[in-house]
Amino acid sequence: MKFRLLTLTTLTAAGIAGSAFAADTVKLGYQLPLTGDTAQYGQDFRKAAEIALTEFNAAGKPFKVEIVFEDSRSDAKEGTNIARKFVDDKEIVGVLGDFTSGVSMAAAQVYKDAGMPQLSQTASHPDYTKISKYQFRNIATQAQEGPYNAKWMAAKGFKNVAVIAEQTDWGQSVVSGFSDAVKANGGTVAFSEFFNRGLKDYRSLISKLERAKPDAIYTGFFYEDGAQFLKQLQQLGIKTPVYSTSAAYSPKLIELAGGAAEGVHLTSNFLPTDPSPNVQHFVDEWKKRSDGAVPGQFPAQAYDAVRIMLAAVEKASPNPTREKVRDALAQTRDFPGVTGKTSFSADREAEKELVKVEVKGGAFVPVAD
Amino acid sequence: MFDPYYLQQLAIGLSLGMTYALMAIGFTLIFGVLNVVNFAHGEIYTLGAFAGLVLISATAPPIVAVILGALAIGALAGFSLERIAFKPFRRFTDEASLKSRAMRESTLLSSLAVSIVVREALEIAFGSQMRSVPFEYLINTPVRVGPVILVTGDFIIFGVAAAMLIGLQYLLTRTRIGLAIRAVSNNPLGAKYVGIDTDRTIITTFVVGSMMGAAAGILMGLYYGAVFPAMGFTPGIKAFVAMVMGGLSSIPGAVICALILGISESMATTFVSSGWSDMVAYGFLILTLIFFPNGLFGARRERV
Amino acid sequence: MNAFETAAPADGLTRRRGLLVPALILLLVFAALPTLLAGFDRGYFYQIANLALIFVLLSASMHLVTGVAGLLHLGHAAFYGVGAYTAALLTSKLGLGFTVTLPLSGLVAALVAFLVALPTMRLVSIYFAVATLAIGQMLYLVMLNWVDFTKGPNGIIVSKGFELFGFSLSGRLAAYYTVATVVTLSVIAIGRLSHSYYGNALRSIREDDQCADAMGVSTVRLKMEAFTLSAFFAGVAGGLWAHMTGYISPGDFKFSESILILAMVVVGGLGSLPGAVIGALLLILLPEGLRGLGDFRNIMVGLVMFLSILLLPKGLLGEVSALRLVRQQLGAAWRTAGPANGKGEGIGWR
Amino acid sequence: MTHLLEIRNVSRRFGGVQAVGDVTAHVNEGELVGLIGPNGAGKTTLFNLISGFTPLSGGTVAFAGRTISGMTPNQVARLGISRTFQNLRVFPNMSVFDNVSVGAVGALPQGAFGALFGSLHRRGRDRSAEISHRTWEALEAVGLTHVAAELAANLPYGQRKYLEIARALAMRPRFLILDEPAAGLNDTETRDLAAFIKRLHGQGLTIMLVEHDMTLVMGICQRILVLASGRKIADGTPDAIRNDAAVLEAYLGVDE
Repeated sequence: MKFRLLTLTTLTAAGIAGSAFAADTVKLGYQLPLTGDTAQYGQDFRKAAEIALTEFNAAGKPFKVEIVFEDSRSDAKEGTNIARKFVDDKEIVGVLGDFTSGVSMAAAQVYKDAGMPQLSQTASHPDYTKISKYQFRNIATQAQEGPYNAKWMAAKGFKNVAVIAEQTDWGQSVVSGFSDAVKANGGTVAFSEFFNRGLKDYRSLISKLERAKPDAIYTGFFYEDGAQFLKQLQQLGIKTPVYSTSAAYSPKLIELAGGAAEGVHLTSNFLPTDPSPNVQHFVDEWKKRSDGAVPGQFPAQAYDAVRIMLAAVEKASPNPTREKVRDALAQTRDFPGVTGKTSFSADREAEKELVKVEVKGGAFVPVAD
Repeated sequence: MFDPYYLQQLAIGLSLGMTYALMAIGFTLIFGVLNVVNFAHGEIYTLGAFAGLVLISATAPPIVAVILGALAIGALAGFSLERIAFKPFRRFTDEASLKSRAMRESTLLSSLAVSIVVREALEIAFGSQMRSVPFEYLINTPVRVGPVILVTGDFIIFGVAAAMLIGLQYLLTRTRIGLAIRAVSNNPLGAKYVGIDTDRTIITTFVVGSMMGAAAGILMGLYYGAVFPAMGFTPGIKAFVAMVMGGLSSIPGAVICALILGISESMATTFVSSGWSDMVAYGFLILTLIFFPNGLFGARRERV
Repeated sequence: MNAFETAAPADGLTRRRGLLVPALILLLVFAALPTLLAGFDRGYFYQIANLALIFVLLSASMHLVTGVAGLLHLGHAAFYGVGAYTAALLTSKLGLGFTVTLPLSGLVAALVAFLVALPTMRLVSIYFAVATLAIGQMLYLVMLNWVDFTKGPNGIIVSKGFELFGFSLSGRLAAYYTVATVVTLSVIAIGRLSHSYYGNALRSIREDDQCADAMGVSTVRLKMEAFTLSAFFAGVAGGLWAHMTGYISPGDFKFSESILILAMVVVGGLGSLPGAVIGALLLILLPEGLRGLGDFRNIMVGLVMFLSILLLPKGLLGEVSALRLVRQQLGAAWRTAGPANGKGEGIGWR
Repeated sequence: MTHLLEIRNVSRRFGGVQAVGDVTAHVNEGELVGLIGPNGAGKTTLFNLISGFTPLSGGTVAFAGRTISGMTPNQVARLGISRTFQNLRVFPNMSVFDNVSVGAVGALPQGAFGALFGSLHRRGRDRSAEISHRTWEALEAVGLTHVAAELAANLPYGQRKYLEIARALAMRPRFLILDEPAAGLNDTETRDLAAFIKRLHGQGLTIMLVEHDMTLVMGICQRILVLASGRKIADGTPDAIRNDAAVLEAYLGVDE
């Protein structure tokens, strides 16, 4: 008990020291997994956010912005702790993150009561934005992506399709968003199953799936699981076309799966090959900080999320408050980001323009149909 | 005619089981000598994989050299692990402390702490993302056997596991050090009294067991083509389950149970669904323990 | 060394001194700490305090089964999860409030524990441990995959905060007092269970189950009781967590949480209730306190765990010293009079 | 027909080995019976059969008119049969008092409910007081009250022997089984132990003991059973046993 007292005192001291800050600086919070099993994503988000922030602060605006990064380990306990911490800091006017929907939603319960605008780059849970008017996200939901892909596959003549997705809230929305659209288009879903994230061996699942003899396979996975799935699909000699979501859109997918990734179709709203200057600027900056590697979909979403948030802060200034930032966020229309133009709908969902991509010759290549 | 589909699923299950078995062998060996759960065995596996990966990306040596490198790192890691997380807790060398409850409890946590430190250090050093293994090193070229498709890695893993089993059996039954290991495992105090250097025997066991763990790690890295800091976790749990199901003391028992686990997972995927496949594996474990409270191949001990 | 050196007659003076530390702890939890929290007016500290208290309860409940009865339990978080899911489902499906859901969280967790314990409690040592691992994983898989009932990975939003018969307790201070009261009462109950003749019977199972059996202790039944009771308290902790965060998902109750709780009990000192409490506080507060270290903080947590077990092999507060402390301080429950002398009066639990 | 303990045609096989074969014997209320036999004669197995540790392969055991074969050890114990172990099994990480209290609480269970709310009502308080009373009584009987608070592991060997007996006595058994109580004790200690056992017997306790020390057994037992290779070969007073040809042969034929 004595120990707890001691720690609390130290924490308080640190907190008070931290709040002595120059007046012309606006603070944002970013909660993300910097350690733990999903740290790779959080580390990428931090890198993207730093690029966006450096640009902003170098642009000679009347005020500077500081982002406080806090590590949530993708753990709801830590996520809510951080949320309380951000809410306590009166100078923080907006929060970015978290990575997983679970942690984002647990933290959202705190932000809801505190009136803190929260913009997640990846939270995909259907109910996330319904928590309160303070929750925003910069990711194409499966309610949008599913029908888009279903239409694409139907146009290719695939009537009988199989769906598999990871057993997460996002995977659930992948299957429901897609399956409903397939049925609406008059197609059939021959096979539908979930697998646990981090599964090593997909061969059982693949063999079972092939028994349903689908025309094509629609998949909801991130690049780690995706690479394993594609490699094992190739091992089993199966040639059924594979379609996937923007979540698998990462150079790591091709790096890990190699030739097995050839011919995979997926959607995206970020193309590093896009010649437009802001995309090229982001890609160059990213390459500088990551030994020449090319950014994938998620870092691009994070980069845009941070820039949308910064734009909202700018719009809300001078003297931005949480409420003003929230209103500014809600008014975001046609924000020119690297993931295309972004607008927030009335229910705070990002409306994204999707593009069709195919893996050809070891690279993602945009295709017309 | 029997549907070849089920044959394919059986083959997949067997191959999955072999990957668990590979890890279970070293785990069981280490458990046997001190009766302690070594939470850090999964990290040894990961270290082995990373050692192989670093070697490959640094010098692109032949595959045998890669495996030898992983073995060396495994031996080193096993040695350090024993010195850091186990030796300090064997404070007295009498029976009471060699296999005492206090030592079991302390080492449970000390090995857990070491595993946390190792995994976090690997994350900081290499990042937590999956790192790809160059394709020319991968052992996943498809091979068709009748109606069943497997990959080269399945046969390599089978061969390595069989070699490990036979080698271990030879080591344990035909060599002096193996005799010492068995003696310490059966009765540490008695072994000490007949002049066996228990400390050295325990170290040797850790080194041998960890080399096997590291070999399993690099093989799995080459098999799946991905290496990442958290890769040892799931196989670690499966190896633990297989060991207990097999009855703790029996290495062939652990291997057989690892195969049973693998097959039950692939069959569960077939008949139920992939998401529930672990449920079947764990359910199987519980059933086994209800009917064989000392594991399938465990020696029933009269304790009174 | 002698715990019973206060072998003087149980006069008023001894009793008052005996109650000093418990009184101080209660004062700290119910007066000093809330004052401090209110003084700082920071939700973060309330949050940490509540979270730490919930894990104190989890750690204390595991102490009962692992520390006292000596059963290595590798699936405790699953019962924490069963409690949380009970609260969440009752709230979201039936609209029940905290007053009703909290006891039910404990009871449902206890019921599930009882059912799974029926076939497995005869197992001993590591076989028992791996059976609890399997049970924990199976319950986790049910939470994750039974989408129709538990909403699976989508998790459940728990729309109601703390309340007592409709009277809202969701303000910061009220919530803190709610958590503190539930946790304190539960920890006192666990203390009574472990510091009693009943507790001694449980300890005898840990020391030598066969020998305990020969002494008339029905080991299987007691193991089952300890397992079920500990699940009850874990379920209560789950109910608190569900209503506190307002959103739960299966990820909150996975294997690594079980290991975290186990680590709390072992770091604090197996068999020692004060140790379990200290271990929980340490492992919740340490990672928060080390936030300044950035990516290195979890390495530090691992190192602290390792050093604590290396330098204090019996935990931060080992069982023997903890028992001595408890007996000296809880003088009211622990008789301090001398040996029997035919008068039927002696040291022992009342 | 009112023997306290009635063993009828009891047998036990371990694999192919007949550890105990077709033994019939009895113990009367108030008797002090010795059980002897060469090493491996099945003495401890017979004890384990009586106390429920080892299931019977055949035959029945009855105690005070009730069949106890098939019961678990704790059921047997609660009927009033209490035992010690050959290889000293105290609870090392518990205090002497707590060790002995386990015997008392085994015979007089305090449940979880009693632990939680016992002090709130009279019956619960009486139960605790009674457990405490029995514990002290047993500690006094063996003379260990002055070390009641010590950790059992810290006691010297001789005191741990008495601790184990005290724990068995705290159950207030009707029938006490002592498995080699004198093993590891020197002559003086053995003599003290003999006097102690006689005193217990004098207080009306029925006792059965296995012992290698012939002087001890011959000196205090009223009746002696002899086992050899799992079979009963003799049953009689110490004098009769001393002169029994079969017994001599069994002992001389094997060892000693």
